[in-house]
Amino acid sequence: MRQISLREALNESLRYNLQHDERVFCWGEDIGVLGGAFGVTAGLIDEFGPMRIIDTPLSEIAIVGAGIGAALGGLRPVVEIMYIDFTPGCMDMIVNQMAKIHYMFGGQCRVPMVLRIVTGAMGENAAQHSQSFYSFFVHVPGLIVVTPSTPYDAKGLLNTSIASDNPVIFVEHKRTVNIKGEVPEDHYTIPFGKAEVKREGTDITLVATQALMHDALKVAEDLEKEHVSIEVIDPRTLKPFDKETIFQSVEKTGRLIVADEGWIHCGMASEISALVAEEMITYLDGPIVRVGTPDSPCPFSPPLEKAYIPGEEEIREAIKKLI
Amino acid sequence: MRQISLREALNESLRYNLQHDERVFCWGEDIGVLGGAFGVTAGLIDEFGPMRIIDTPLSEIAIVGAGIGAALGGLRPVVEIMYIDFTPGCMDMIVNQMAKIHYMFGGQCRVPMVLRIVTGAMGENAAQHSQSFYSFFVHVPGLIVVTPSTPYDAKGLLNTSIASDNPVIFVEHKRTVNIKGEVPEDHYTIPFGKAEVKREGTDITLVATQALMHDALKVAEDLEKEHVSIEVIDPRTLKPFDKETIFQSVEKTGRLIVADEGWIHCGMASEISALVAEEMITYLDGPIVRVGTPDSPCPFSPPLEKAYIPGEEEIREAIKKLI
Amino acid sequence: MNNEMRIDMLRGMMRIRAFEEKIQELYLAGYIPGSMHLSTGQEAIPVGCCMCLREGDYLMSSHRGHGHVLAKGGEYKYMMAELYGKKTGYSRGKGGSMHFAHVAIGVLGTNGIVGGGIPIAAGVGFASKYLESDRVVVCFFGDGAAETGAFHEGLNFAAVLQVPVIYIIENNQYAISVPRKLSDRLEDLSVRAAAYGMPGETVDGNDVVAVYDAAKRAVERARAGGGPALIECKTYRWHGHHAGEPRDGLVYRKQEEIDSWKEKCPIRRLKTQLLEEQVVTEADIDAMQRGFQQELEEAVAFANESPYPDESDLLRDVYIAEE
Amino acid sequence: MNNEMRIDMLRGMMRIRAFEEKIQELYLAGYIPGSMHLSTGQEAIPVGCCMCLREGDYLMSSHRGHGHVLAKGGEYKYMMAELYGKKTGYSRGKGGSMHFAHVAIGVLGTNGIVGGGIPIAAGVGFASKYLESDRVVVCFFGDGAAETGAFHEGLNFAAVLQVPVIYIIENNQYAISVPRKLSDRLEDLSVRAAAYGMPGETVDGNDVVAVYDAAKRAVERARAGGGPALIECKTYRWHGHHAGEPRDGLVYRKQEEIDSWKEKCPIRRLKTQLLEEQVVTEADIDAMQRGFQQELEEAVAFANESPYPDESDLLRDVYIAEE
Ligand SMILES: Cc1ncc(C[n+]2csc(CCOP(=O)(O)OP(=O)(O)O)c2C)c(N)n1
Ligand SMILES: Cc1ncc(C[n+]2csc(CCOP(=O)(O)OP(=O)(O)O)c2C)c(N)n1
Ligand SMILES: [Mg+2]
Ligand SMILES: [Mg+2]
Repeated sequence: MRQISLREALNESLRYNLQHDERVFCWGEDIGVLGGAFGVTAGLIDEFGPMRIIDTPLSEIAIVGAGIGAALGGLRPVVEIMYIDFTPGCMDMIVNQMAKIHYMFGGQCRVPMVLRIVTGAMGENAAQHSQSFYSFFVHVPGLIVVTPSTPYDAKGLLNTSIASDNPVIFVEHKRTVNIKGEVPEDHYTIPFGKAEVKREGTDITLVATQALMHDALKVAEDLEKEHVSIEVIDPRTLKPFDKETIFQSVEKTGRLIVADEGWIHCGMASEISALVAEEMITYLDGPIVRVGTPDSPCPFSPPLEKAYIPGEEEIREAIKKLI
Repeated sequence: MRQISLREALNESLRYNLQHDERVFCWGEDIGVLGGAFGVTAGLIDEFGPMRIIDTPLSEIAIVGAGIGAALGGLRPVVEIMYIDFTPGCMDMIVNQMAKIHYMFGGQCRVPMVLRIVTGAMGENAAQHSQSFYSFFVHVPGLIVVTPSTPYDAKGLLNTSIASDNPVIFVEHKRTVNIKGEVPEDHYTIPFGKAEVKREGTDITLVATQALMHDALKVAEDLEKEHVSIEVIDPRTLKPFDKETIFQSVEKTGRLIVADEGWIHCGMASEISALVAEEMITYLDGPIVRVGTPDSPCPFSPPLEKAYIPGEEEIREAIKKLI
Repeated sequence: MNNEMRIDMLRGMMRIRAFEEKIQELYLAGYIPGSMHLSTGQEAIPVGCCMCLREGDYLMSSHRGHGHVLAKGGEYKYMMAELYGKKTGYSRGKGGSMHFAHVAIGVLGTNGIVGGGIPIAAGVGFASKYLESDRVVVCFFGDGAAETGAFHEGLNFAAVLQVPVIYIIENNQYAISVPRKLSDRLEDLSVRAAAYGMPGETVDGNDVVAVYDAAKRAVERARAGGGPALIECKTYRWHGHHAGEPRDGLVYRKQEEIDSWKEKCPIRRLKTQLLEEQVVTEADIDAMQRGFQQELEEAVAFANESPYPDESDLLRDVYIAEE
Repeated sequence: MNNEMRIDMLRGMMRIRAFEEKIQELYLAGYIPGSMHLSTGQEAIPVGCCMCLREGDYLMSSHRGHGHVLAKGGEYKYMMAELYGKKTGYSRGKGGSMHFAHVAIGVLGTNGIVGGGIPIAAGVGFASKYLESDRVVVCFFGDGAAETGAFHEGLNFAAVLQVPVIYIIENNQYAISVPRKLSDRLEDLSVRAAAYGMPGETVDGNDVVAVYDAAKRAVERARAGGGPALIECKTYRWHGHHAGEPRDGLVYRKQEEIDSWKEKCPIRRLKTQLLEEQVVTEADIDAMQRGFQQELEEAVAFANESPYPDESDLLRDVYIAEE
């Protein structure tokens, strides 16, 4: 099958949905002529024009807020906030409006909006352009949180997100946008709340998200040679969360590592650990080890950034603790 | 000893610090003549005047942002954001500036600022005035997060917070402000990162914060009669976090319940659970049970709000799962 | 202005006043839970504005929103049921006063976050423009809201998009206890319109005809594609910030000030005129008033008899089921 | 304006230009990590403004901040070391271009969040007023920043507090790729000053003397207790948004537009004048230029020879040790 990058897979999904549903439009900073800071919307303004692919003022509150309004008014906005780091600037709109409108008005209104954000540390962008605090969106009820790691998942999940009547936070990881993989040309969707076993194994369950999922696969392959069999599971959506798939794996392996690029404390790795400690503790043969980002802002200096970003090395160390 | 309410204890601490350090000042919405939405700053404007007790415009970004600036300029601001629910409106200032300035400028600047916020659900205030998502402040490196439950702790910890050179999020729980307790008239401080065993016990470790700490004590007393011995621990500060005190208790009891009013997923209860699952799993004789708020926005209707707010009943159910 | 319209205006204002007075009574007597913000004294603004609207038009409201909902066509009984937290309320008891919505008549919600509706309204207007409908949006908020970042970004984006939104500042001189002079340095808040390149105007908000005239110009321009506008209506709230506020607003306001504004009562003003011009008789007015009282009693009965939501409703409408 | 000052202005601008050109070269050659935003073409603004300042005065900067730091007295070598991510840099390598700070000379930081410095500056000004010092604050930001909520709240609060802050908009016609006409509907952004009741003025930002004159008026007024001001300086950036941007800004700008602004080069303009008036000779200018080149080479050598931070620095300066 044809191989395309995650970026191209997203672009394909946007194009499809813009073509097939007049109510779909996109706005955000620099998504038009520039095609977005990470190129995901490249070319769309040429095909769909400036009424549907809209460059906005530098106003994140308005970008998200008016996105919500457009959804209430019957459209299906796909809104881009360039970096997750800028979502604190519009957090009220996300947490107090987007997430709650459906509930607090007793189900009367729907907010069928997708908020696309880029997460992750890469390329020495320092403290304000390297964060991954999407666990906050998992914490707050009312939002769907999607974290694809492969081009295939990205396309299918973005299609599902745009079709959904719920507000969706769609998280794209910087270190994955250029990753290539097989992606059907046809339209398809992937349901929310279905994890995928990306690699089967019997000794250790390794739950990993986005960029760390790829690191996990590499480590698992290497350790195969050392006769350690690692099962790698990608949750794909953090909310809803498919705990069953993980529980089944833990039942088999008895050992769990969770790797997520968020900061450790109160992050997604902690949540998954707590879920298992609450419901599956009797199956565990060892501690639950979390892999994540150290408790500091992201430093600029290249060697520090390297030490900061979790990856293969950190996963290997976690495995050592279990075998 | 004299008994005063948590509100009065905070007021006393503010008064002391305003008296003893010229650099201390307070600002926020309605903290002057009105004395704050929960009365904590009552009377201060009469004693210290409108240059030090400042009513601000309805501008949370500016309130926090200019607070940071004042701290950089050599003052020691004690800033009030009326409800935690309004912090998403100024989250950029908290997450991207207040928390990071010291680090990202290589230690050159300090932000000795206290941000006081009110948390918790009470009194049918519905979805936008009932939240407790302070776990996000624990997630983000650079902030101290303080959650007192008693008048004694509140006064001592606020004194420590104002004296600290770190940025502090000081969380006051609605359902505790009127609780009375013994408080010395003299000045004293309580170090960050020291949990307190509020009640000793041998069967179950029950870690509980703020309002739930009081519920926990009640349940523990009741169950004493049924010969279940519960150790109640109040972390008092969520960051830095005193895991040792909890580990020691778990070593003794082998059973752990964590009760925190945040939403469950990626909340503080999950974090504490994960800490123990990572470092103390061999001591556990049962699952780690989390008590928190259901995964929904806070409903308005009284019976629904009652079902929503975690309390004695939820703690009792958690205990049932362990014995 | 024909007489029929002026009678409608009087009726509309009396209808709001009757509601606010009744629910205040019920609130103080303990029948209504939560907290609510009365618009007594400000009735000319919603009535003057909504009389310019057509059926399909939209309305976004603030925390002080009963008058807006009523003027757009909200019915006493469903509002009362909502205030009682009953399942038959507009928001099924989930919302209460701060989260009224009645989508069927275009009311897209009151809002507990000050300024929260402003950017959302821009997006609703965008949907209207995008769908080539001629529905306009009226967005109400207080003077305090004009100090928020959401105001700035929302109005600017509305101007850039040239969407049909009429922004109405209900300047009642205070944000809770904070008087205008501590909130900004402006005489007329409508000067801010120039900061967005949109028309702005300040009117006597206690003169329903003046409000109507200004709103009509703005609505007609917006409907014809002329873009957004900002109208400041100067007014005053008679009561405390919220029902049951200690001393009903006297902590931070002088009795003389309140009295002088009561002199400018928008209802008395129009009533006196219509009586003097013999357009209505005292008897007509009494009949209206009796009608409202009757309707209110029915509403109270309806609210009383209505069931509370079931406990199972707690987790309903957090998410919409995916197909 | 005496000649000495004009020579200083020329020197100041040339010093910035030399730096920007050198680091661009180094960046493109791969010696400088991360991303950085060049201010080539905009040199008149920092120089004109900072020449009005005294030693103790403060400066807040934006993401495009090299010129600001240099004009306030920043030294090539420590800036270069920071850009290289070295421990000897101003922010010890933790910050990079977006997080330069040099507190000793009043530079309180560049900022990766657009608009982030604006409310902070208000607070720094408040500290100055509170401490009865006469230190003023100059706060630089781009036209895009003027569309943020932080701008609105920050300027309004500064006006209410009447603090000594001079807000400088560097209007270079674009926010990344988004042209002014998609960002707001204004000709002159300084009209927004009226929305806060502060003086506002628009000047030719490529005329260093005009910038100086406007800034001087504002600084003197502020120092005398006259409160904040807003100055818009119209200018243009010669290069792409960030160093290494594909096609260096040509994706969204026409070559003719760039060329026409290069014609208005602020350096050439003053240089031509000074040469014509025989205030300086070509030889003087060459000597200056050589001096900068020499200094830059030393700076590069310093940066090259400086050590990277140790890995143990990663977790340093996240928190200040409590006493
Ligand atoms: C963002 C936010 N900040 C603070 C509050 C608390 N609060 C509720 S109403 C109010 C005052 C609002 O003033 P204004 O906008 O003038 O409306 P009014 O109450 O006078 O009608 C405040 C501060 C809030 N609900 N939302
Ligand atoms: C709050 C925020 N939103 C978006 C960005 C991404 N971004 C960085 S610079 C920039 C454009 C800034 O434009 P302007 O303020 O005019 O400054 P200029 O780059 O033109 O000097 C954008 C959108 C950011 N850093 N911060
Ligand atoms: Mg008001
Ligand atoms: Mg610009």
